[in-house]
Amino acid sequence: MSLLEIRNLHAGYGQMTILKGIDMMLDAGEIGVIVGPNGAGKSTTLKAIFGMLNITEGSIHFDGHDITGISPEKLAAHKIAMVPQEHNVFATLTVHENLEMGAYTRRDDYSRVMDEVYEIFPPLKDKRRQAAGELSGGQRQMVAFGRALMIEPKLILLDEPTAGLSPMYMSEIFDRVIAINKLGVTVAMVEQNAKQALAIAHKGFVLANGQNSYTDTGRALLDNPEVAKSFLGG
Amino acid sequence: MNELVFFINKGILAGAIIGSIYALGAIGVTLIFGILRFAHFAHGDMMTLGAFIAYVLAAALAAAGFAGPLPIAMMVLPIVMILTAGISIGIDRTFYQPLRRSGAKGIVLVMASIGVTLMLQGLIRLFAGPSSRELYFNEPKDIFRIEVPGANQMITVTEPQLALFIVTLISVIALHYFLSRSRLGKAMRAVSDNPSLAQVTGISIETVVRATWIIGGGLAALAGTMLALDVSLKPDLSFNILLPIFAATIVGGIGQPYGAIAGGFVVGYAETLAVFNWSVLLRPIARWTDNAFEVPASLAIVPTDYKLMVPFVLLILILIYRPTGIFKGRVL
Amino acid sequence: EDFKIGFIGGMTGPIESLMPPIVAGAELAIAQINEQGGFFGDESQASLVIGDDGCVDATRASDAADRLVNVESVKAIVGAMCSGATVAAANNAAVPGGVVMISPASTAPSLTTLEDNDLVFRTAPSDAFQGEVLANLVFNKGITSVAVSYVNNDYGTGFADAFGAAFEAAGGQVLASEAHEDGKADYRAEIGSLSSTGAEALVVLAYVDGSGGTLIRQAVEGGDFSQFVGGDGMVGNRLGELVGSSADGMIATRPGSPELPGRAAYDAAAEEAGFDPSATFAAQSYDAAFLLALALQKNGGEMEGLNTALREIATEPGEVILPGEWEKAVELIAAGQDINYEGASGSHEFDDAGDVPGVFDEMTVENGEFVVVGPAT
Amino acid sequence: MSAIIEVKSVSKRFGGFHAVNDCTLSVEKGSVTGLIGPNGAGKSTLFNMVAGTLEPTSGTILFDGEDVTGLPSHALYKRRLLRTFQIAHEFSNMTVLENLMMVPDNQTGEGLIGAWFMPVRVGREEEAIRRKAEEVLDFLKITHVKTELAGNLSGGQKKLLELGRTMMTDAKVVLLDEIAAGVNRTLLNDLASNIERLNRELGYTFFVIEHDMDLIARLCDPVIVMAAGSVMTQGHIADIQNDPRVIEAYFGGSPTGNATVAHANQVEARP
Amino acid sequence: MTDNRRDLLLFAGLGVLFAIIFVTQGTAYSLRVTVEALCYAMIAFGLSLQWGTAGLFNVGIMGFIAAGAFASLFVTFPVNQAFWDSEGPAMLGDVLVKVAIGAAAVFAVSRSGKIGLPKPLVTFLTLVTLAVAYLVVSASLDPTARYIEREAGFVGGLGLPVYFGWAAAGIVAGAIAWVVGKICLGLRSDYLAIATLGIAQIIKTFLKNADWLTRGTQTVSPLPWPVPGAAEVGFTAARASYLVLTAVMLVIVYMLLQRVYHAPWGRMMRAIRDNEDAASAMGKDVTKRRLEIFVFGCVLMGIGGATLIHFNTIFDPNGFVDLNHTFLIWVMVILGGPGNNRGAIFGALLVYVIWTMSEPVTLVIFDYIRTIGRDLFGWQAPADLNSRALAMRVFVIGLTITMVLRFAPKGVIPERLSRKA
Ligand SMILES: Nc1ncnc2c1ncn2[C@@H]1O[C@H](COP(=O)(O)OP(=O)(O)OP(=O)(O)O)[C@@H](O)[C@H]1O
Ligand SMILES: Nc1ncnc2c1ncn2[C@@H]1O[C@H](COP(=O)(O)OP(=O)(O)OP(=O)(O)O)[C@@H](O)[C@H]1O
Ligand SMILES: [Mg+2]
Ligand SMILES: [Mg+2]
Repeated sequence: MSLLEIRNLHAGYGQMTILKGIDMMLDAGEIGVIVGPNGAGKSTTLKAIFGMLNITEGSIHFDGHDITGISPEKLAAHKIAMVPQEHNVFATLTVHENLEMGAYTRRDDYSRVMDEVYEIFPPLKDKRRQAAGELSGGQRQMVAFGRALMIEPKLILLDEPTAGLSPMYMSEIFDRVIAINKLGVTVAMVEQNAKQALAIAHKGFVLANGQNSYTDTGRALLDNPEVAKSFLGG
Repeated sequence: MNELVFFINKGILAGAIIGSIYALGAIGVTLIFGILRFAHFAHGDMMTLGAFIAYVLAAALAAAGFAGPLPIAMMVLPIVMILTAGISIGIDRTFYQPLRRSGAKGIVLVMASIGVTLMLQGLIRLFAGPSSRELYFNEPKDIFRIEVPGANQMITVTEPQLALFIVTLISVIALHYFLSRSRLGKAMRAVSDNPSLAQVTGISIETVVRATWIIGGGLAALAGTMLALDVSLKPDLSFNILLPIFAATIVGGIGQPYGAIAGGFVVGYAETLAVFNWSVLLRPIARWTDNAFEVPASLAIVPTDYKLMVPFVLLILILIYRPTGIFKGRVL
Repeated sequence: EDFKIGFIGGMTGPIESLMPPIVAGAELAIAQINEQGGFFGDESQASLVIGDDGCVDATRASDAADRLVNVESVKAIVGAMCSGATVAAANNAAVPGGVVMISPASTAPSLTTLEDNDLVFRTAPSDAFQGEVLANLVFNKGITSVAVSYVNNDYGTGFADAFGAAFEAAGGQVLASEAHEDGKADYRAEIGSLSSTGAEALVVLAYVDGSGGTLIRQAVEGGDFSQFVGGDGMVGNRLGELVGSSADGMIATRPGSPELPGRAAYDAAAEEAGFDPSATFAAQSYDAAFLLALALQKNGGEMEGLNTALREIATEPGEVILPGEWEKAVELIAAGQDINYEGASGSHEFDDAGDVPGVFDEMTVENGEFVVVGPAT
Repeated sequence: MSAIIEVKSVSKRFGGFHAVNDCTLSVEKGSVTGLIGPNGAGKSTLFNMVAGTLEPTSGTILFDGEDVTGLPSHALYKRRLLRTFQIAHEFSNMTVLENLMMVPDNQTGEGLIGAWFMPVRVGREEEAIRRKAEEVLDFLKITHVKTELAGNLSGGQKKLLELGRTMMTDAKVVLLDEIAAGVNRTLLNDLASNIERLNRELGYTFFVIEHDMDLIARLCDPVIVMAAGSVMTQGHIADIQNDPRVIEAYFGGSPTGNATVAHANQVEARP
Repeated sequence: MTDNRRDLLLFAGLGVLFAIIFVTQGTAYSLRVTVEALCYAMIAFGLSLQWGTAGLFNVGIMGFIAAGAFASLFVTFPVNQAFWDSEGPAMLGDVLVKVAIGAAAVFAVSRSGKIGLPKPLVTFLTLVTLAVAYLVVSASLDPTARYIEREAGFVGGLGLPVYFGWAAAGIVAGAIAWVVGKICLGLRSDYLAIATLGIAQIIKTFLKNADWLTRGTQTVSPLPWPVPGAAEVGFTAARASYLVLTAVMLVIVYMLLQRVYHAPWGRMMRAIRDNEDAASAMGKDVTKRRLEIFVFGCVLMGIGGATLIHFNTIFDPNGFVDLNHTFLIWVMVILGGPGNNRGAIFGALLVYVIWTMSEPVTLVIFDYIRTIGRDLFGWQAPADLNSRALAMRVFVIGLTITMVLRFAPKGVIPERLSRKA
């Protein structure tokens, strides 16, 4: 039994179907990386897992529970966190409050996690009293990632977490993904920095036109010349 | 000295009273505006509704011979607030929630709230008729007169006015702390900022909406009752002061509790001081200087007919220099 | 056949709180007529068709009048209330449609000069008269300086102009005359500006149920004035509820006269019908409806020439008809005799413009209640 | 060569915070100049000031020798300076095609008189603009969404649209703010070729903010490094990558940012 | 095509509704409702343009209607010879000169930043100049006003034909909009709303209290009609010709609007609505364009207001109420479908019918309640049931509005985003 099981997923926005049969399995403790051209349906897949759109066919199971079409706010209780690709910070809330909101479902003391986030991203510490909307593009990404860490999730869904980050923080994010993964957190991430991402992935999924086109280990995908040419930029 | 007392009564206190009335209304408006992101036009009639509930309860209690240290209408306030909050949730369920669900824009909700306000107006008049009433039963309204040495006039405030100041101040501070410190308050701001992200972090939108209406409805009941205690209970009174309340909200900055009080006082004082007859203050100077100059009988900045214009002129001036209000409100 | 009489009132809008007794007045008249056998002794009943003018909304007023004239085909109209509404209703529907209107409440002097083909009448005297009477009354009480606060509409402005002119002509001083807006929560600023003039009395020309009551209460609470003066709009039991006995000694006038022979009959009928007989404009409204019914009876139910019939039944000479005496009137008319209605609010001797001369009560407040002192001159 | 953009001791303050602090730099006509620096260094803020979206707190900005400090952005557009936004600023309630078609200026149909009384001329212009827009869409490989609302595009597609708008009309200078972020690498290669072509053939000047070192290395010379609101150094990418200060502030240890090799090997080892 | 069919069906439904009204309420009255609805439709066009196309949150419609109505009154009302024979014109001219000088001075000072004065100082000097100008002007206006009121009542009109009046209504409303826009259009959404709301109150307060100019609350009537009135040719003929006139104007305006809406002009405006930063970066002069559309919209509002006021033949400044002249129009536009001119017409007709028909409908409903209550439960209805019923009129309106919105939250005929390839 995999931790996350997606079978034959069909989903879309309103009338329009975008995902036309996605299959995806992730075992506990794995890193899965989703790559593909722009508009392939990568973000849509993550959103579908998170109950944010109409699922017309197929099923999603998490940890043995059927979570197909469950509303997003319930998923936080399952300890699933997500970093959306766009609009991923509360622009009018301060950085600190953004992190607090990440821990909204927690009733215990989370100051330790908070300190850790500030440690990973020192710029956030300086800006903790500033509204997130006033941050630079990269700083926002840090906030978004930090926010997702706050519930200490079992499964974390990351939609292009490194977009807009300087090389230093890009590697920081990858390191962090590895670190939390080592603690047993399962990671599903969409990346355009595909080479680096696939390098750390246990599983890789290449999506095109709303369907799986390749599924393999990260390494194998990297080494597949076909994949490299059409999706990874040679 | 008399002139000074006159200025305190007719300038400072009068401005503060009307300012508090506007502010108290604006707190509720600014909350709903800030969190649910639409101008809730039915707030005025929610205020009236609250005041009516207070009236009915207080009248029943008064008939039963109940009496207490405060006016009955003030003592029943907690119950009134709860009832009004319940009604606002009901209104939201029936009229606003379906619109939100279908992804309607804020402006559609504004129009729906105009519809709701019309319905409330009809119902209130159907059941209570258009006449006006008093919220004081059996007990007289206390008037405090403070003597000032050297003056034969006295500084005057009434009991409901005093209560009004206190209630306004408490509500503003409480709301500010609620929104900026409490978990639910922050969640409310998060939802208003980015509902889908809020859901992703596990915040239930419905809980937040319900909380907003509970507080908003309660504040409306509070404002309506205080207003009715000070003036009197008329079906159209709150609706008539809805525009200045909105003005106060926006001048203060949308979603800013302190903005509500700043805006309320700006509008209130603008109205009051613009028509204040400043020659009153010149008279003692003239006396001391042995009438070195002649004091004109009336020296108001604008005649009372044009009083209505003043707050709006001021408002536009303020917005030109602070485009999102005094306290940097939200842009929706 | 039913005889429909229209009624246009400000059911919504600024004077809504004055309306219930005004409607009740007209309804009382209709009820009495129907009880006493209806029209022409053949059980033709009268009915009242109500429309709303929103008081300040000319479009709505025209619309309501138009509906009455063109859809309901009323024979005549009681209304409208606010003078602007009356003008709009007359110009747009009643006058082109040849329908007689009697307004029980439009007191603006400007109505006198309306070009109306002699179709628009009123049972409330023009404020031009009342202003003069009130001014003289106040001056004769020994008050020489006043501050006036009037509601900013046709009623208030017209009244204040007339009052001010007459008071100064009598030798008094109007230290300030300022308009205020109706429906606000707070008039302390206005009161402050007025009391800073040091006037002896505050003249409030507004409605007691609206801004007028609030104004006096806030003036009392602030201790700014102790002597108040008011027009007909201020007369009402509401004042006592607002300020208790603090306005005792207030001087006021209102159309009508205590010596009117018909007043007692009307008072009794109104008490029985469950509304306050002395409510503002209620008696005028009753009279308007009764007059129209009488005129219709006289005119054989025809609309053509109704205005002439109205003048005949309302003015001297003729056998006097008092409020409620419908049966008697019908008989007299059937017998071809001339009648003269002496109403609850006046004797309604219409002049050429359709106005009634001012007959006014002098009122004062004792223990929080308005009492009639006698005829004002 | 002469400078087309000259930034002279420009500062921008937000509240008490100096986002850009006494920054002086220039961009040579016909060059592809890179701008890199840590997150929050003030790069986008500088762009916003050059493009007229923000007004500098102090300092002067020259465009082609002319003082343009504080001019609104449409005035800079008129001088043929185009820009993209880091966070996509699409017209979300308009179709993708309309998003592109609105770009060219001096359209007859944009005036009331033209729209009312010159339908033929407007139609002719529209036809040409539409053809141009369709070419751009083809190039960006997003033709299939041309009638989609721009708000419904995927994150990467929005970035492409952002870039597409700068291709709708002639330009002297194009400011690109992180066009690579979120864009598929295969497509990015095509984009880079296109930038090179425009630069070479039509003489466009490009000023490029980027965190993707491959792209910077391929396109840009010189590269300017910003840190804490001012210019830290500038020069050829090879020198920059070896400058210890830049490594410290920007690359964080290794010049390519690949700190993950060790883990990658670990992944291999798992069953 | 399906969109068009849907619209056709909806308008057919509306046609049936009007047919029912014509049958039950008679021709004369129904014509009046129709004419007024068309006048409102003209105003709704203006708002649909401002909000639907450009996203400008104008809540000051009442002010522009009032200004337009006044302009038309001034141009068309018969000449008041008493005024022209008095000193009034000369005194007024004097005031106008002072106003002009004051305005010029304020303008000049507010531009003094150009010669290098620091901003706070400029602001301060501007305010001081403004205050001085205000004092000077009001000092000379007060006696003039009193003189005119005493000698001539009010200034009266120019006695020109009604069409000139309507044109003037558009021009004056547009001119005011230009000034307002210059000052306020930089504001965002709700802040702009409250500023325009304020402007409307200021305009109304002025018209209401400037007795020398407008007779204030004493009202001016009858305003002339461009076609023979009911007294001359009867209700039906008079209103039918007025109807034709407004319908023709409406059709012309509709065609003009459709044309620009589908031209690059409309596209540009929608772009500005969606994202002004991006539009500006794409070379569109956002401020100028917004001003353009704001003025254009207000011109329509002014003309619509004037046609409405002339139809009712009375100018009553008290009668300009936010509920009727601002919010009602908003409801029309939102319910009809913002950004769609057909939607604006549809909304205007539908909402106005609801607005007027609510009165008879409520009365009928309450009549039933009374009858049923009496017959079934022996309930004696309270005497004032009818007047209470009329208060319920607003309830019926409110209920209908919320219900329609609920089923068509994007408007009955929503904005059509052109998806054509
Ligand atoms: N509106 C604002 N209010 C306050 N601070 C701001 C505002 N905009 C930007 N800043 C601050 O200015 C600094 C520079 O921001 P800028 O967006 O220019 O960074 P950048 O160099 O583009 O970074 P990135 O590579 O992450 O996009 C940041 O620290 C940011 O927090
Ligand atoms: N809200 C929406 N409504 C309608 N269509 C949408 C919406 N969001 C995305 N789409 C469409 O769904 C398709 C897939 O979008 P998705 O965001 O999943 O792409 P993606 O693989 O994440 O691409 P990218 O790498 O560019 O982020 C795109 O063609 C897009 O146009
Ligand atoms: Mg994506
Ligand atoms: Mg940036």
